[in-house]
Amino acid sequence: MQALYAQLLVGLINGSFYALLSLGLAVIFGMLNIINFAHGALYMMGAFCAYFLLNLTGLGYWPALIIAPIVVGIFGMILERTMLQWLAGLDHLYGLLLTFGIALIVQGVFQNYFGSSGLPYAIPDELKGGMNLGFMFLPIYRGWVVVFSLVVCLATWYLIEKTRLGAYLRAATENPTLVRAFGINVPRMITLTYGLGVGLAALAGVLSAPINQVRPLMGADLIIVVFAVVVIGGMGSIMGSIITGFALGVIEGLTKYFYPEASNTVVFVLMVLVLLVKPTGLTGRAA
Amino acid sequence: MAEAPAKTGATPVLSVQNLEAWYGESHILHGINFNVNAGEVVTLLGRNGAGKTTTLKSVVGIIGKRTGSIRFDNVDITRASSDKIARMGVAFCPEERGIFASLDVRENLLLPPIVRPGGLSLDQIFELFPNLKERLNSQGTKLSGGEQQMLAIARILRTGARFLMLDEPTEGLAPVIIQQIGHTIARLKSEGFTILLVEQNFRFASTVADRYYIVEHGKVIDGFANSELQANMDKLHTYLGV
Amino acid sequence: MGEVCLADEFILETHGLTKEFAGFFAVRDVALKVRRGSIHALIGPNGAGKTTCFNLLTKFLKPSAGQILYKGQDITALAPADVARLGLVRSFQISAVFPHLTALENVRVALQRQHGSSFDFWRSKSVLDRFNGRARELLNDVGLSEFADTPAVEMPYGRKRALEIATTLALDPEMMLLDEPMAGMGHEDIDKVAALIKRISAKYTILMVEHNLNVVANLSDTITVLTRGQVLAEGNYAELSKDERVKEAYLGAGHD
Amino acid sequence: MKQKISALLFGTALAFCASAAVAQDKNIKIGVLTDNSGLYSDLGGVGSTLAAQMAIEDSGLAAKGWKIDLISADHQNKPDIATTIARQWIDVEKVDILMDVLNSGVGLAVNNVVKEKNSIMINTGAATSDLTNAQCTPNTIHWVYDTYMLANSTGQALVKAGGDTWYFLTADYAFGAALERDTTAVIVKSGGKVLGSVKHPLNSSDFSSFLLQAQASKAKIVGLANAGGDTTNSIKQASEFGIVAGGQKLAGLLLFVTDVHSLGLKVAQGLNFTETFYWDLNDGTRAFSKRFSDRMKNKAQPSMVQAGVYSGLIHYFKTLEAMGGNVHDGAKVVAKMKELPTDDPLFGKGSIRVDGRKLHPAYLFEVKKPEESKGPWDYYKLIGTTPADQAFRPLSESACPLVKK
Amino acid sequence: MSALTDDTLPASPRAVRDEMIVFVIMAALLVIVPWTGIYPFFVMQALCFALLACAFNLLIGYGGLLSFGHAMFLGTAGYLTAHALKVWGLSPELGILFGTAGAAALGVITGYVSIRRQGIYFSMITLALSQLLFFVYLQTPFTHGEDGIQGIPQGYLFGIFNLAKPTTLYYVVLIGFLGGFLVIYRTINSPFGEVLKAIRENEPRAISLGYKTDQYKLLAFILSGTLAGFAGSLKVFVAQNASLTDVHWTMSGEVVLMTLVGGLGTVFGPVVGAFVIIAMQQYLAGFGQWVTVIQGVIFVTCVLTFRRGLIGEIAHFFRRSL
Repeated sequence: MQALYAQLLVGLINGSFYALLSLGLAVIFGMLNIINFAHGALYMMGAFCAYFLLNLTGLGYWPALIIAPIVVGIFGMILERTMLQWLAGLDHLYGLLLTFGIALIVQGVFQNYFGSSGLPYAIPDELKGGMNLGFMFLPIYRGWVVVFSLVVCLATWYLIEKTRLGAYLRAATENPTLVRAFGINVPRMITLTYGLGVGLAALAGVLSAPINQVRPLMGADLIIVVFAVVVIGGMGSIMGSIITGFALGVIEGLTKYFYPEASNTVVFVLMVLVLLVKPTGLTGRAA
Repeated sequence: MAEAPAKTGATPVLSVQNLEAWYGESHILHGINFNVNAGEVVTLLGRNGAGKTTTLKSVVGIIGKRTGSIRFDNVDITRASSDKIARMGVAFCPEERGIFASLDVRENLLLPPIVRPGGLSLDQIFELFPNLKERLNSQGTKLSGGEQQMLAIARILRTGARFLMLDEPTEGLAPVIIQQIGHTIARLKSEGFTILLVEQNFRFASTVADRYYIVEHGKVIDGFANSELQANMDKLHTYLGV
Repeated sequence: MGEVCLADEFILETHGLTKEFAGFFAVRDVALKVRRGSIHALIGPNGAGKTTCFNLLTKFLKPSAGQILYKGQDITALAPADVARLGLVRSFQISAVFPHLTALENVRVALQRQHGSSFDFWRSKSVLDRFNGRARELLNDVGLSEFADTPAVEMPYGRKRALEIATTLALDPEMMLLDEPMAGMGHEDIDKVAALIKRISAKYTILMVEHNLNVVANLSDTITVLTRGQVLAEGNYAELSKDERVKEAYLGAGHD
Repeated sequence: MKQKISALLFGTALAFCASAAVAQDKNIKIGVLTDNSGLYSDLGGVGSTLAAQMAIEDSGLAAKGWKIDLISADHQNKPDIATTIARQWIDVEKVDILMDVLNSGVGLAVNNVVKEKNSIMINTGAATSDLTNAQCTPNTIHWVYDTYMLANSTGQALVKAGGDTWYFLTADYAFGAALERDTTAVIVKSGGKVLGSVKHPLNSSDFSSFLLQAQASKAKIVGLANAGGDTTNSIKQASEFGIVAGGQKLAGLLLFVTDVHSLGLKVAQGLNFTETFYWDLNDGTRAFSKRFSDRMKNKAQPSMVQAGVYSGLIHYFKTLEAMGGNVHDGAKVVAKMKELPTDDPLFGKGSIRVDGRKLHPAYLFEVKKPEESKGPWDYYKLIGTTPADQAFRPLSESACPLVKK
Repeated sequence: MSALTDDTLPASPRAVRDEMIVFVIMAALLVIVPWTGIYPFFVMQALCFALLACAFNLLIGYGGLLSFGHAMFLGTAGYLTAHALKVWGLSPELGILFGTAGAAALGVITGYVSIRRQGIYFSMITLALSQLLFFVYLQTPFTHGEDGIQGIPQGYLFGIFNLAKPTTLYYVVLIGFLGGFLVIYRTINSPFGEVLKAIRENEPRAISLGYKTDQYKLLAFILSGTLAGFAGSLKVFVAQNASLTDVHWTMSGEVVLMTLVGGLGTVFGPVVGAFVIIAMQQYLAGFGQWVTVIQGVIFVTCVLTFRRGLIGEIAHFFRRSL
């Protein structure tokens, strides 16, 4: 039973990454109607950004948490301005293909310059060590990741659901033309939204840098799992994607305990089951 | 083509000349000409699909391809982006009302940004539409059709724009609500707003309008003042097919 | 038995048909009875729920409540394709053609469904040539003979509507639902299509939504007036044109 | 792909002299088939090509009238691409010998092509011990290491050093299972005990739950029967969970110096694993590695895969020289290579067994603590050596058809 | 959904004639390959991928469905054929039949699941399904994990043709490719293909005509999967191995790339695209590290400026259907 609790908690950590990534995907999808295949690559860039900040400028983990998402966010906005915006009005699938190409380029370039085995990034001193919770040994850093990403997710939710800016965003998701006709610069909002979604991915990258090797391909396989998460949750609601992300992390964690052989596939199997029962996903609007 | 007499001495707030517009591949407007003077209520009448809504959408810049000339406050806005047009003081209330389902009433109301000083305060708006105050926290689309229409009008009054374009504000509404909207428009007119109205319901239009233009097949084919309405009744029946 | 008689007389009936969109009743408690062999028009001001009603009848929307009977059979739960297979075929408000197929191919797609072989991926499509004769006949009927080999996307708007009707006729339906068949047409086209509808009504039951009251007046046997999602009145044109409530709904709050 | 290094110097003059004797072909074409872009590009990649080039230069054959061409290509870790390239090289480019060919799947696939075409492969990168076991051929030599050797050396040496209870973190596929199976056999034979194991899926990003189970087992050694990113991530996360700090030892069953480099000493310290080459082993390795890293773009030290390319080619050249020319007959050359003893500064004296297994000692290393390291790439201390004759799978257990029992 | 292939022309008799001429030229060029000095194994590999891309194109170009998981058919059929040949010792023709049938069965199952959503969701679902299968194959013993199934005997087709001889193998693969290509071409120009086009053009209208569109899409998916599997079975004889790379999602991405480069929804585009991409992989392998980057750049360029693809642009220029 103790081990079970431990797995539950551990599952939440993966869930944090799923939630941050699927949240970013949902935000982008809402405004741009694009499934951002480059999300995994941008997540990787976030981690690399943290590495560079440390090794080139000496800025450690804490500044990286702020700077990396901004830097990668700006990179994302440049992508949106130079490429994605030209796809407006075309079939959504072109967005998928374009971002897939971008992902290949970004990952390839990083692989050329930094090899494939990756770079080290240490856990910040403040978060080293662990706590004995009685039923498990919890590395402090992991606890921090869960709490922090939950805070970020909720903050994003608050930003979108409860603020004026969020109201613009939701309105523009429903009817961009009309919102623009009210005097709001929707194209700029779209750019910013892409930056925000990408920034969330980069943030997840920074969070994962101390746990995982900083590798060019660190996001490549992860993104497919996140896609499955998105299919399961549907992309109708912000809260939906957060909850689904965490929930699937926990389910995966439990699978690792009860039947580890299937832990790689459990998310995909769940996806199939959800599709059979409720094709639009758990919280999804009709496509 | 009979040009409707404009009030002497008035400067046109909006002047549309030879406007053509395309919706995707289909050519909808084939040369629209009309003026709206400051303080007037002008109504575009016409059958379904005649091009009235497209005209409004062209003015506010949300129709893909448009040629000709649209001048607002003596500035050419033919090719301006819709957010710039809106910021110059053109407020648009679409036919389908455009109430956002994911926003509550308050958010819907506060959505359009203030473009210039002089808009109605929230208190003034609640005085015009008392219903809205009670329903501030409901989801926008949970309102009744009439309330939605009021909300759609109310939110563009806040922005400070003095030129309003209302696309069939009475559509699908109960007579008592239509009356209320009529009163609102009259009140706005008395406060100096300039209003361009699209209507099929010309009985309603006749209660508020100063002048009319008839749109058919993407062209303005006729125009007359409210005083000439009775004289033009027969023509009107032919044009509108009623 | 009464029920059977009813089914004989009325090809389509609804009871308490209701559609709610997030608290808003687009269609509310509508009871409709369409007599076999008649032209039945559904009119009402914009936003009265005509198109929603239409989509409910053809199953493109799921009713929130109520029942739809077609030839006495409850079709409330059927899929749209199944409804079409029962002989209840619709048109769309905006012209619905297959843009990159020629007019002939458009009609053939409909003919093909009826005569099977639609899953045959191993046969040449030249087997479809046997439908060409019938397809040309249908195109001829709606005055589109010279457009047979034109891709639908290149045809004028009014002709697309005619093509849509020809495609619908190809299914040889018992009942046709026409959604604003005259929308966006010029006078000449309107007359042509009106004549066409009149002509085909000899064979089919037609339920149409239409704005153009002249057309409605000339064509319809029965008219149902909808406002705000509910039935306001029903009758023939002469009766309705005297009805004050109808006038008011149409012409607004003002007085003459 | 055609990075040609034509080393023809005094060629014509010497060839003219030699032609008086038996007209012998003195052309050699070498193909380095490696992973230039993927997961293993740090291990092999451009470094393997460089090592081959250095071997050509060091052989001094050019001065003796030989003409040696070198080409290389990226197999992208795809067996089908690799076999097409290999076929084309052998058929069209007339390549005599294929070097590196890392990645087990690719190695095995090319193994078949080489046999079919009677060419030669000196495999320095594939881990699978099948190359000299069930799938051995007269045309393939497996040079540097294999899974059996890694398991054997690491297991044996650690049990001897007191690490007698083990818990495995095993990648859940054939490769991981083989590593675990082989190591378990050695541990049990050496008197140790396996307390348990947990299978994790390939390419896991999160090992915490597996590490928790390993921690709970209280085993002295946590064996990592996985590879690549899985290994580095599990090491990194083990350090986070304080596994080494808590007194348990980590043993990597397939790990390379490049992995340690990318992990950093802070995380990798105390880790045990086996390699057959390390740049700082003796004067010979140091001299080679200095020259090598000077020519590498990122100043990296050679990995054992790259060192193997050099060593293997040196022996190949020696054999051809002994044969007096290139007979372009793979099986014949390989047979001769097996006859001759090997000797080079990188792997020392050794031999090639009848099954194609190159024999040399295996070294068990422990990764230094950051404070023990004297400079870049100073990572290992040697804690045990398994002699060449004990390091690899004995012929008595071999399933290779070339072995006559 | 039809925007991806919006400017296709209706198939006129002239178009059919054009296509037949190009087909004959293509077939003639391919037949003489063994005498040109072009390395036949390269062409064989390209042919297998060309067939795969054509199968993929059947789904996207004529069904409007972008599958991001077509590698699962290629890989599944490859594994099954390889296993049948090597372990069960089946003859080549039975091996191919077994592999292709396996892919067809997989198509039925995955199609049933994925057809429930459209557009990007469909793409994501197929991608996820293929990743699921990747993990399954990684763990199932018969695939030998990372090592793959190696040293597959090529055998004698129908007991007569020795597939170990490159020229014989080449013609067998060529016949397989041409056969598969014609099946696809026939499918496109069949009564079924007409309905498929109608659905792609205007699905609500097709429904209103009484077509149960999901059934048509499912059949298209199964056909596409089966032919992709056939390509995978043929490939086993060329590569003589079956490995995980064939089920990995990057392979699915490559198929999309091939089709995009050649022209989505064109008859010959996927073939050209496959040859371009395979040639690039083989002959630009010297760029080493840059292969993925180059692929990415091609993707981006195609989507931004070149959406019709090579053949699509040519066809558009000449106002022909190719």
